[in-house]
Amino acid sequence: MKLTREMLGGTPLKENDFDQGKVLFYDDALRTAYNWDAGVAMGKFLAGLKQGKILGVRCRKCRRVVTPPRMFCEECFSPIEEWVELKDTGVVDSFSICYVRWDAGRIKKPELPAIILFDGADHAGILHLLGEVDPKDVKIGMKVQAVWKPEKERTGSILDIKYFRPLS
Amino acid sequence: MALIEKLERNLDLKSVFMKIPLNHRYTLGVAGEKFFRALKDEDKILASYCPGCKLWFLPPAIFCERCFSQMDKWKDVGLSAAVLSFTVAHYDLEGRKLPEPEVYAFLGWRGIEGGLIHRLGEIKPEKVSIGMKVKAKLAAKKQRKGLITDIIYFVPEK
Amino acid sequence: MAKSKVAVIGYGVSSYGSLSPEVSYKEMMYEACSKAYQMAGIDPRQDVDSFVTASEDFNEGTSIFDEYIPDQMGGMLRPNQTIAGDGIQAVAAGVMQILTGRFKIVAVEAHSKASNITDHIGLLHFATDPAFTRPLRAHPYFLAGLEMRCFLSASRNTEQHAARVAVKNKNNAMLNPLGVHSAKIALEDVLASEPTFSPLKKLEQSKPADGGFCVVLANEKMAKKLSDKPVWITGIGWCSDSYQPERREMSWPEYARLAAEMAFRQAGIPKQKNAFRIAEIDDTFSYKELQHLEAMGLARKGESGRLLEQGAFDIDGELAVNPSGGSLGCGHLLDAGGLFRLVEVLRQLRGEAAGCQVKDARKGMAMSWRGIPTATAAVAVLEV
Amino acid sequence: MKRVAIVSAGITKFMRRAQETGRELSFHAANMALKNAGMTLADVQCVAESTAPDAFDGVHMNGEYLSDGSGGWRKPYLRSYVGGGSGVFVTIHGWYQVASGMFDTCLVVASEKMSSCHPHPQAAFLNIFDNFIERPLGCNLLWIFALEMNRYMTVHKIAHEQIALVSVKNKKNALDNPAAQIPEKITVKDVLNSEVLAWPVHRLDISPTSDGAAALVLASEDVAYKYTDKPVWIDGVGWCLDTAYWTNKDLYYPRYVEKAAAMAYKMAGITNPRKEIHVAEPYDPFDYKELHHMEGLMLCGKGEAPKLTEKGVTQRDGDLPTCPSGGLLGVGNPIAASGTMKVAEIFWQLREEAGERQVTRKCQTGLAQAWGDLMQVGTVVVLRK
Repeated sequence: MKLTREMLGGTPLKENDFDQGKVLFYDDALRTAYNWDAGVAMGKFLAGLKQGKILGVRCRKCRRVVTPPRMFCEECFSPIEEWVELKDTGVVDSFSICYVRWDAGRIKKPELPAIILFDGADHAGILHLLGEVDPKDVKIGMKVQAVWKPEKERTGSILDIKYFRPLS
Repeated sequence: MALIEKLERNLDLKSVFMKIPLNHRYTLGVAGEKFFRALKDEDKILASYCPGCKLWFLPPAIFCERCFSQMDKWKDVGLSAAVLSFTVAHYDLEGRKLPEPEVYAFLGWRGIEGGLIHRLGEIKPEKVSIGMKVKAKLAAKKQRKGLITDIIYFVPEK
Repeated sequence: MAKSKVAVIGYGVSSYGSLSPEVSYKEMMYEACSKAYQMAGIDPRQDVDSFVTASEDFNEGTSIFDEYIPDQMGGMLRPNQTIAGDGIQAVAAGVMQILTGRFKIVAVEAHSKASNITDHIGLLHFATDPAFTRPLRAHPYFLAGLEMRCFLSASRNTEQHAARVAVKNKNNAMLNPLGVHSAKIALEDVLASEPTFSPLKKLEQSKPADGGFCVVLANEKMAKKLSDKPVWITGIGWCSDSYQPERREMSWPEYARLAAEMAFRQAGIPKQKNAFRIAEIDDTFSYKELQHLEAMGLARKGESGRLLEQGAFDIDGELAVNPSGGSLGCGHLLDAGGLFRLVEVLRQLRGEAAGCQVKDARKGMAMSWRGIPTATAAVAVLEV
Repeated sequence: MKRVAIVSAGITKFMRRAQETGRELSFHAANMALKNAGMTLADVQCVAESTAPDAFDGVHMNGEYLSDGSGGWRKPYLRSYVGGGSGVFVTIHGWYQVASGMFDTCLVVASEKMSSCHPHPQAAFLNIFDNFIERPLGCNLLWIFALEMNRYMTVHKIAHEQIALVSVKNKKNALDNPAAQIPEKITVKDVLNSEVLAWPVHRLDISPTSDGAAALVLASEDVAYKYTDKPVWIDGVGWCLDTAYWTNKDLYYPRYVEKAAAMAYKMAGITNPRKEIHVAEPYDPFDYKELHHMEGLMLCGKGEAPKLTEKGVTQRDGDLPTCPSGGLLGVGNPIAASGTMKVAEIFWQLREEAGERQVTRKCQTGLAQAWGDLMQVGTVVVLRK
């Protein structure tokens, strides 16, 4: 059997078919929101951020320090209870210069998402944004440090860190 | 319980609230387009015919779910139907108690598989019964949007 | 089933309650899984060949939720999959994997963090058809009200019979540690409770609960090697009827009949009467238990209510139906409901059901329904 | 274990916006597959379905909604799901349903109606990120690809020009695919000059968002020849899910694809994939991903995929043709359906039914692979005629 266009189902539409009344449609939005339980590990991590601390955990069996914290080791499945305070410095493992918002809208001033591997952790880090840096100066391997919101504005959120800036 | 560390004070409980910022626009499909156009423009309720099962179906579709025959024969079944089941709803979609309960019914047409589900109007809940004859009351033509709500509700047939 | 057999060799239940703020979903999963592995005497990093989770994105509030399952199950860099279905359907996936002969041990997990969903009703509404149902903007339970009246009027069962289901299950749950919605109530209490979607009443609707469940499946050889109390899955079936409620036979849950027929055929059960001592079956709404009993042939058409009244389905009756208290007594666990029921049957067959223990239970069945607006059920037959 | 064959395949057009509902799209693909096998719905014993996030279609429990169009009416119908890897995984899912001996035939259906997420399906991807510490940043799906691509390019010192060749090849291959959404004759320069979305990712590095469906019919060795005299056997399956802590690992290499491939190769008795795989459909939602996945699939060494591409080895007339269908870059990317489309393409290639798309070399064994999640999922099937 050879595929031909005539065999194929599907009726392509154009976006303006809606506006021109050529196609009927129904608009709706998901109404529910979520209020997620942070539990032990994430609860403590977020509380740490409020205090300006980056917390990690250590698996005794694997001798690995990681963050974001978890109460179990994904390598050896042991429960974890040892907490480690990490420095708020690290290196850029990778980055992008992004001109598109999450909803596909365009932005003039690019965002600089990056993976930051924390000093003192074993190849473990988080996703965040870079700031106070010209996009063309960003390099993989660059040393960076967290820039925190003022203490009284912190809420126990990842946004308590404004961004990471180059460590000069 | 299997975790080596757990919270010890409810002061340490934390939860994170978030909305899912999504909007959706649903086409009504090829069958839906035909059905709702006919309702909107011609006051018709269309059923589709399966040549494999030799049955008429509501809601209509372009295929028969039972045998996968393509359905391309349509007919108007008319605005009059019978109540096959009904319920008296005391709550609305927001979970609020309705000031006046609403009646929803499963409506059938003679000789048609399936039916439609809609609201009943202009009748007290205690007067509704299974088997009762009802008729679709349509919105004014220029207010219709090509949705199931172009039928305002079904009312008892005189 | 086929020549080779599959057994459950361990189960685990996490923190459980109407709320569960003390643990995240990951910690809940870890609790359930690590306990199940402990009972099975295995190390997931070495011994489990494949991992299956039952989950739905919008129950979690996360798209592509399967991203977040491997770590806390011990499944990192291993075969993992989700089933967007009920827990018993996920068990079916695990059973089939083992029957291919390429997997010896499979872990199956499902959990509910229902308390984290701020608007269940809005979410169920979002599961209904965008063309024919949603624009009516009705509370989705109206579909249960329509179905209940259809069922009662087509059978000899009455509103009292349906109410008795709630009485039995809420009272049964009083003796179950998971009985978070248990209550010592009488028939009058249920009948007098507020009408919601008449003939449905408030106390006939199950309420949500949080909890995580894990079961460990093994092939025959491993089961005999690892467990001194293996429980054999001798039949498993599942089925979906039309998505469109208008096109279903509203008085009769054909999906339950077909799912049960498939499972019973595999288990070699020609006649359902007296085949089981215990059945944990869907009771999301009171009438559903009666409807499901009849569809699966555990009661004759139209007779489930009368049998219930006579005590046939009590813990010491001919067939104990939901001795755990079911969803009405222990809460509705979204798609973890099937694993909850399966675990309750396991407890019975292993003699670990404490206050709810049914005497001489050697064969049981678990059955789940995916709830409004679906017509999907799964059935498992379990034997020791 | 029963040996399992693919006996037919079906597909719809892939398009940015379909009038059809997801159920109607599923029907078209499933119906085509059944017709091609000379089967009716009554011959189908069970249905394996897949569709990726419900956030696109905008229906909670979307599998239930799609059941009738997938032929699931009153049948054992089951939806499996591993994110972007779903389209290949659902084939594996169908495989184990039949290989278990429980069923002789299985209809496999995958569909996606991304356009229901309005105005742009991209918005749905925010919700794939960690709810506690990533989503508040306003994450964009492009980020994770850009981070991975940057890492891959940096570690192996790969130039964008080398990567862009994949986009050029696949969009060109798609010119011969009647289902294709964006077939195009473009140059490396076009890719490099296209809008920078998330450096290093440019617009022409990326597959589009799409609506579409694809389907397969699987049959056990006992009945396969009833439906075709040219069955294509599923001789190897593998799948693997890596940690969700994606910021804790090095993105330059997809170790999860390697694990999945190793599992599939072991089952198929393949020891030298570069020699024993004759045609491949590695997953290509982005052009660099095809290269990344070829390396994970061990079709070449780490960092060597760009060189094979430059030499023309992966062209249709090359020694190891990749994405002869046109891939996601050319045919489109209705997520779950695109993976199943890849399996269907290998099925047609092995049966020598691919018409203008038929690769030059003789093919006995082919492979389809998909990727998914936060750089986590590898799903692989090895097919033989």
